[in-house]
Amino acid sequence: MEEAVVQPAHVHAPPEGFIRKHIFSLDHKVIGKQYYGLALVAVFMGMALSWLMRFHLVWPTTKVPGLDLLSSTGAPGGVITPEYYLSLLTMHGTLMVFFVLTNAPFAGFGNYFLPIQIGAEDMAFPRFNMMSFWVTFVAFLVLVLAFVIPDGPPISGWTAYAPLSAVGKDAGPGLAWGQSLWAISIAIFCVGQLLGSLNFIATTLDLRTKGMTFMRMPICTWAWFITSAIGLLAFAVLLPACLLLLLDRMAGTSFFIPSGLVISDRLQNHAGGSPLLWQHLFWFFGHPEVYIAILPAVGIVSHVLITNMRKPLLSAKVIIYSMMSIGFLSWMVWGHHMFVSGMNPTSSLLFSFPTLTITIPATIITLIWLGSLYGANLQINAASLFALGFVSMFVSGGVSGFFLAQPSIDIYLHATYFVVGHFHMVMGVAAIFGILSGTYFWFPKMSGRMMNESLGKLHFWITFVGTYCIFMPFHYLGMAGNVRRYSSFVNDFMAPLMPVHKFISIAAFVTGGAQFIFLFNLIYSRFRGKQAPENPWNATSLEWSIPSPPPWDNFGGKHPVIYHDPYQYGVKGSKGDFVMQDSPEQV
Amino acid sequence: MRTKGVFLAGVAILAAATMTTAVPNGGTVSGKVTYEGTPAKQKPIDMSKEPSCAKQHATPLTTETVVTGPNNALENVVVYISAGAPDDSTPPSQPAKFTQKGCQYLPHVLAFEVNQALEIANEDQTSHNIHPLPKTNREWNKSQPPGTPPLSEKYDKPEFIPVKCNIHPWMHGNFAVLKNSHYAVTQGEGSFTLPNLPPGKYTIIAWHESYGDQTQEVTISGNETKTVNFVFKAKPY
Amino acid sequence: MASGNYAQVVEPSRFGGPDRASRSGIWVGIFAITMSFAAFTSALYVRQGSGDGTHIALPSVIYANTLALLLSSFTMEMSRRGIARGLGPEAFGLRKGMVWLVVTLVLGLAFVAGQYLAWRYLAAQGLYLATNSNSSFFYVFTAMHGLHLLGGIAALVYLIGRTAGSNYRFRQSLFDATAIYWHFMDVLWLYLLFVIGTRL
Amino acid sequence: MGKFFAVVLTLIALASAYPIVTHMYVQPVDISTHGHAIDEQLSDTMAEAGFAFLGAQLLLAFFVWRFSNRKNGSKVKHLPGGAKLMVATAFIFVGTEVLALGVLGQKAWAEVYFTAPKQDALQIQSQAGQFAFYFRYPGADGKFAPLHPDKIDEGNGNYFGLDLANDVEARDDIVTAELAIPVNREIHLLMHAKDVGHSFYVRELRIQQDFVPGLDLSVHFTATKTGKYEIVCTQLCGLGHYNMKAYLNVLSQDDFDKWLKEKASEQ
Repeated sequence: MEEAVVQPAHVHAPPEGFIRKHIFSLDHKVIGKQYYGLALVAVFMGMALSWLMRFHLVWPTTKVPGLDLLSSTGAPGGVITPEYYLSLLTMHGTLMVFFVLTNAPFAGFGNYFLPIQIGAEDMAFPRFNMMSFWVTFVAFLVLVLAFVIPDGPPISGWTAYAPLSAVGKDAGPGLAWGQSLWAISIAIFCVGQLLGSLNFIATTLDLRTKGMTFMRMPICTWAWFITSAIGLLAFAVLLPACLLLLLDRMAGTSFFIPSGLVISDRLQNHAGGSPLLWQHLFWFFGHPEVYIAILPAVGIVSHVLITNMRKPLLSAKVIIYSMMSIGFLSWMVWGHHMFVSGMNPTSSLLFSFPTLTITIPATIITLIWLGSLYGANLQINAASLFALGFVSMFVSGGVSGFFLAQPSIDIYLHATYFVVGHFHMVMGVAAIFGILSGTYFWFPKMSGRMMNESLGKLHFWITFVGTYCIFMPFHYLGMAGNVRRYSSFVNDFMAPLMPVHKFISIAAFVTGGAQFIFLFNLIYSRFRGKQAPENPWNATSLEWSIPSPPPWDNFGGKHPVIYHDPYQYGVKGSKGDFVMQDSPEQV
Repeated sequence: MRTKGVFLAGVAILAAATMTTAVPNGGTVSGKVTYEGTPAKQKPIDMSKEPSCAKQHATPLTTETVVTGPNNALENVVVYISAGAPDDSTPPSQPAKFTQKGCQYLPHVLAFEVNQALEIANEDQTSHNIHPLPKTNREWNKSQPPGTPPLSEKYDKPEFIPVKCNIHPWMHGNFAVLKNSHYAVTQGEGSFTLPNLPPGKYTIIAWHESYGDQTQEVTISGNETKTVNFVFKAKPY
Repeated sequence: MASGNYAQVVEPSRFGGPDRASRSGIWVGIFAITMSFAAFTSALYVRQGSGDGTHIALPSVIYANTLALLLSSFTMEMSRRGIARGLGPEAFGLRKGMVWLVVTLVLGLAFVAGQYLAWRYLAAQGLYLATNSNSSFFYVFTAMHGLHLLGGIAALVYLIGRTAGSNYRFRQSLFDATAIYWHFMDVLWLYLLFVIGTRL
Repeated sequence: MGKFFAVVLTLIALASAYPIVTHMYVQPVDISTHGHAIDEQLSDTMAEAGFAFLGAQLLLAFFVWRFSNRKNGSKVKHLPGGAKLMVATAFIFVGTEVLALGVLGQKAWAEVYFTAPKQDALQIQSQAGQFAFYFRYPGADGKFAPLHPDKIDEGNGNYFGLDLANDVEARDDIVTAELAIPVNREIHLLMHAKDVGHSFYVRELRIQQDFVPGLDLSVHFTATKTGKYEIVCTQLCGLGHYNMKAYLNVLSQDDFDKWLKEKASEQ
């Protein structure tokens, strides 16, 4: 009878050798770092692309030295062509949304800290976990391959609206192999995310240690749990969409391509497809994706704020329930991206109401944060500054959503820079602030060394002011009707807006430059930073109960036992004003 | 006028090209291309979408699918020798020049040889896109922002290739990629001359973008000059 | 359900434990797959709005395949029971379970082969992937289901390897997970058959 | 440092609000009969959103100023009312806001989309293609001739694909590159996409509507001021997207008739 019993798969022997330790590792911590590293590469690529775009918009005919080496047709003599601008735009969006905003806060930090925070020695399926990263990595390679092929990167935007994305080379450069690579890459990416989400859910359900009831999980664990549920549905829909798109492109089917299209004087040989079908499938993924990016940040920021306020939130439960309802509502709102796309006007209203309703849980979350700040003993450090910055961004990005949620206003603002300002604030910058806050907060645990605080603060001030300088004016441009996704502003009415664009571009160069302070800080502290103690922030959750960096099996072969809610701050504890989750002492 | 200038340049290149593989004082084929009937009305082009081009044309340009001259002369007809003359082994060294000026292709029909360098320049203040639509040759589709160096391309198979600008839908032109140096593109008078032909039997084809092509046989002995005329049937629609 | 019998791999110190995890995992996976096919189905409905599809006469081999798959689900269950008992006091169950497992594998392969025949049949009628929307969806549905089933077959092969291997060492939960997945493939196919039969 | 954050955030909040309050960048004057509803909706929302924005940012700034880096051992306090108060506030304020805006918005939306074009509305067909708009007026027979995509010949000015050779009715259709319309007359714009998705956006008209290939969409509107306005494409349609535009030319009825006659002669 004993024979049938073997070691559970999750208990794996300490890894041997460099490859097993650092490359094809089964250790969730290594995989988490790998995701974070990939996101880091992607974010700097994406940022470089946005620099080129901002440069081209304000100095359209000025040569970018050396750019013609990257693409002789895309930038003849260093001058960016209209199609290459769109390539930059598409790759910027794709890299940022998929490989940064999905990878870093969710897959990266989630992988590293979710098992630790619930007292597990690893994810439920370490092999799936490893696979999910390497699949994602392949997706990344496939995507960036588009930069070097003669056809060039795709030009149909990260939303890849059909039929532009489906008809192939006739519709323009980058739409032959470039677009195919894009679709293949995203399809692969979906597989990786599905494996990851599955892992997160199973782990959270079944590997919680003794005493770790659901309501005793830290808020960020909850955020990752909810996010993985959202991701599971979202990517399970995007994957089929990409497959159908590939079939239209490569097998001559007509899922998204209607009859009688004449492109570059050529009558296309397709019949009966529905362009709106792609929009529905895409946005059914696309809107939840916004929350896949933002919810982990919400969790991380709450976690960081609580620790630095030295008091629990007014109610963690309320935040958790709010996140759940946001996740739930995110499934009924995708149509608000299609108000002017010829969808039945009644359904526009049906999509508008739940969208507006999302502001309620979002407001609750914000008010809980604000209300909790009252009477706090707020510690100011890089981590908490970025967390506070996140709260501010979350508000700024949130209120502009209020406009776009209304079909009637969307008639005027749709596809203007107002939209660009909105989603960059709320899902771009805000999520990035969450990532940075988490980085300054958890770096000591992940690397065993402290980050340089003064550099961190410098990084914050430039980034905080800079991002407002970049993204607030976008809203004003939108109010004036400045259309997005234009490679240069040839319209008469846009001429007077150029000064604003110049201001934005300069702000973008400065803010982007500040990110190199962060990069330097990251690398410098990794090797030269001062040793980090086990619990530098006097925090209560489990990750701070183990050495920095944690051993390969997290808790040294045993499972911790949990006695408290995650956030026992502002109490009389033996160590100070807090009591760790796993300490048996009474509060 | 600028247009003429470029045409003359074109003609000069033709002459030069002809020299390279020419037999001095050989025979000559010359003639006139005309049409009968009513050609399609050429419509004025509204360039208001591209002010920098619109203001270059005092009177709006018209479409150029059928360009006619006095007494039924037909312009932009490529007259070339399809059989009888050997393929040109070494293409002329001078590039064939194709210019974008005032959102118009100059010349509207550009004839050049297989593997001859093709140089495309943008003299406008706006970005142009050059998208030739070949059937047998390799297809490419490039944009040319103002102030960027001329594009250089070549084609390795003989073909008549329609050219369009994706940014300015009205801009249409034609490449005539030919096997040998014995060709001419008719101008205002509709006349053409194919000089320096060694004695022999030739198949001469006249090609027009709207009216297709016509073929005639001609035999040259010594340094005589034969006259060959082509007449295309024109329809109003 | 079976895995309860082998509580020793489940550490009481925690919720669920790794053995539960692989079963929750498979359910979560099933949920995701269901979602994907829901997306395919909705695509079908939207796409048929423009009604250019011509009705497809289903090749009869499809029904034979269906039968094979249903049977395989039954044999899978027999095998699971057998092995389960085998781990208990009467060890003879193991061999029996093994036999059933192989039968299941054969039936699964038969189904895949049968589906391939169905494709050949359609192709013979000049119905290819890109012929019209209905043929497109027929190939997409069958291909996607086929791919997922191959995944199940891979799991079966793995199990047979482990079971036949040294001293029947394997994780009961993995076996249960495979069984659940296999049954799901069955249900999924019945659903697809319904859609294909009624809509295409 | 916390106080510094408070100051910076306050400055940012005020600076962000300044251009809005001073109407530095606003939508151009409205020339449509329905636009006022959209504009009102926009300014209502701006008021409420602005209030929420400033309120939240300044509150955040104040709390950070007040409660950061207090001397060690200072006791933490809890907000009277706690979470319940917050939830209640959110539901009461935002809830009513949502309802109010939702309902009002419905009105504005309905004006554009739930009213049928009048019988005497002037029908004009608009075709969007890479990368220009073209417009078609029915001509003398008052009928739009059927389109044949295979007949499209842009080099020849046949942008729509009219079968001029065989279809006599097609010969009187008037095809133009600018959209001229008579003032104060309802226009029923039939939207046709030649290749990929495009969009029809005129800021002054407060109209934005996608062209979806394979879908016959239409919008109807009435322009109330004569003048030239820009029509731009707002749906990413390829490399020439930025350059895809045309002019909307609102003319008096007489000028419009003259214009149409002149264009007819050019066909």
